[in-house]
Amino acid sequence: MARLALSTPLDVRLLARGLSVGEALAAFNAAHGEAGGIVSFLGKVRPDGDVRALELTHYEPLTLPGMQELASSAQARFELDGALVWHRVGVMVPGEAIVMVAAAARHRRNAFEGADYLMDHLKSAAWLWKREKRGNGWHWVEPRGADRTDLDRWK
Amino acid sequence: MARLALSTPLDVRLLARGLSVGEALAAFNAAHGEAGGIVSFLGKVRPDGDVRALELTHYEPLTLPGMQELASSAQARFELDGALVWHRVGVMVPGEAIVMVAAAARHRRNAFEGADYLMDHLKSAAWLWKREKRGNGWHWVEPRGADRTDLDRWK
Amino acid sequence: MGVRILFLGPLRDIAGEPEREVPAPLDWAGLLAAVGPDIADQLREPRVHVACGSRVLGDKTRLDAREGDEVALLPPVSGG
Amino acid sequence: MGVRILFLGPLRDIAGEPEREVPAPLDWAGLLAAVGPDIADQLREPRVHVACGSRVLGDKTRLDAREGDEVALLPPVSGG
Repeated sequence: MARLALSTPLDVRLLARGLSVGEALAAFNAAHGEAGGIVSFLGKVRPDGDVRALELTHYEPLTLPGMQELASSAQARFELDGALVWHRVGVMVPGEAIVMVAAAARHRRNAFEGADYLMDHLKSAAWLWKREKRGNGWHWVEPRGADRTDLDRWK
Repeated sequence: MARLALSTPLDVRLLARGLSVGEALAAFNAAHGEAGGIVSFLGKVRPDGDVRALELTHYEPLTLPGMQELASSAQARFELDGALVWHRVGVMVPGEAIVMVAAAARHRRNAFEGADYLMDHLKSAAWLWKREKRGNGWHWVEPRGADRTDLDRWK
Repeated sequence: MGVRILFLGPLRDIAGEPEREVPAPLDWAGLLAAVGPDIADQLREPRVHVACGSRVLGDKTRLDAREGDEVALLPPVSGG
Repeated sequence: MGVRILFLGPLRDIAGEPEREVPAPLDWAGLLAAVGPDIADQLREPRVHVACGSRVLGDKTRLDAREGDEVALLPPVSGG
């Protein structure tokens, strides 16, 4: 399998095209050979009801810098060996990956919490706006109350 | 990348040789196209102090059936679309994978909790015994109090 | 060249355009007047933020955009 | 062929061998006598389990192993 080159300890990307989750995890694992535990999360477009497509827009000057700060704060807080934070932008169809994060740490609890923290913040605190294409056109997705509650867990 | 054939919804294995984490996640992702979230955990031998190797022994008639029951209970409890539970046995060196689990679910919270639950139980409730080879020979690893506490979280 | 106002996410649909050019300088009152009543109502909500020159303003009512600045109007996010 | 006793994990080192063949039938008292005092001490600990015929006994003192059975002595686990 072709080996992706990752930057270490933090690899943060906004991707305009699809991502290969297997290659990403293999490269992250190789980049963190001394970690005891690696947790990854992959979020995909669900074929819910009549959702035909999903579009994520970002704001260049804020979105990626915000994700980089998030990765740094996760690394410091959970003593991570490293983190991968990748988010798709543009149009995606059901089954496609939207987001992938991974956290490497000495102990598994830190790796789990690091990945969980990254996702809760990407969901409600990253500069990204999502809309869905349904049978009757495009609709902006409102932030969910549950995402807000998830975020409050880390305060 | 060659596509692994996984059994669905549960793929439970004891592996006598190394595992390719990238291929495992890619295959699991492909097998669960409709899941909204997939969480994986990879545990590796840490190059701690003078640990040169690690050996895991199992008891054939109990170990794999016990892991299968564990996967089923995680699936039911967290409404998982599927789970992957792979554990190495035999001798491993630092950097090698010992265990990989993955959980696919509609929502990310369930996927995170499913993977976390699987790991806590593999650590303290699977029929596996671990010993480490240090500079002065082989030593059996005692169960850690923290593992016990982790397990109690699910009661 | 004035000040460029960017409408992000759902604000783009309300504005009917992704961006608008207005004369510099631009303060909070000027912004509310420039974007029309519907967007102005949104801007007054605490959960809608304003960035100027690539920085999110802690207090958006202190907006002070100069010639060439980009002012981004940021509604609540919905990522992941 | 009798009953085969298996020593798992660290019990193997205490026993000095991975398994031992003893005459059938084998009950709890017989097991304690057959394995020697060090292993017997371990077996009395609640966290050491006994399996017979591929099933972990809920009450190990009710062991009733017959001709051809395999009795596995299971010390505390340490996986992952």
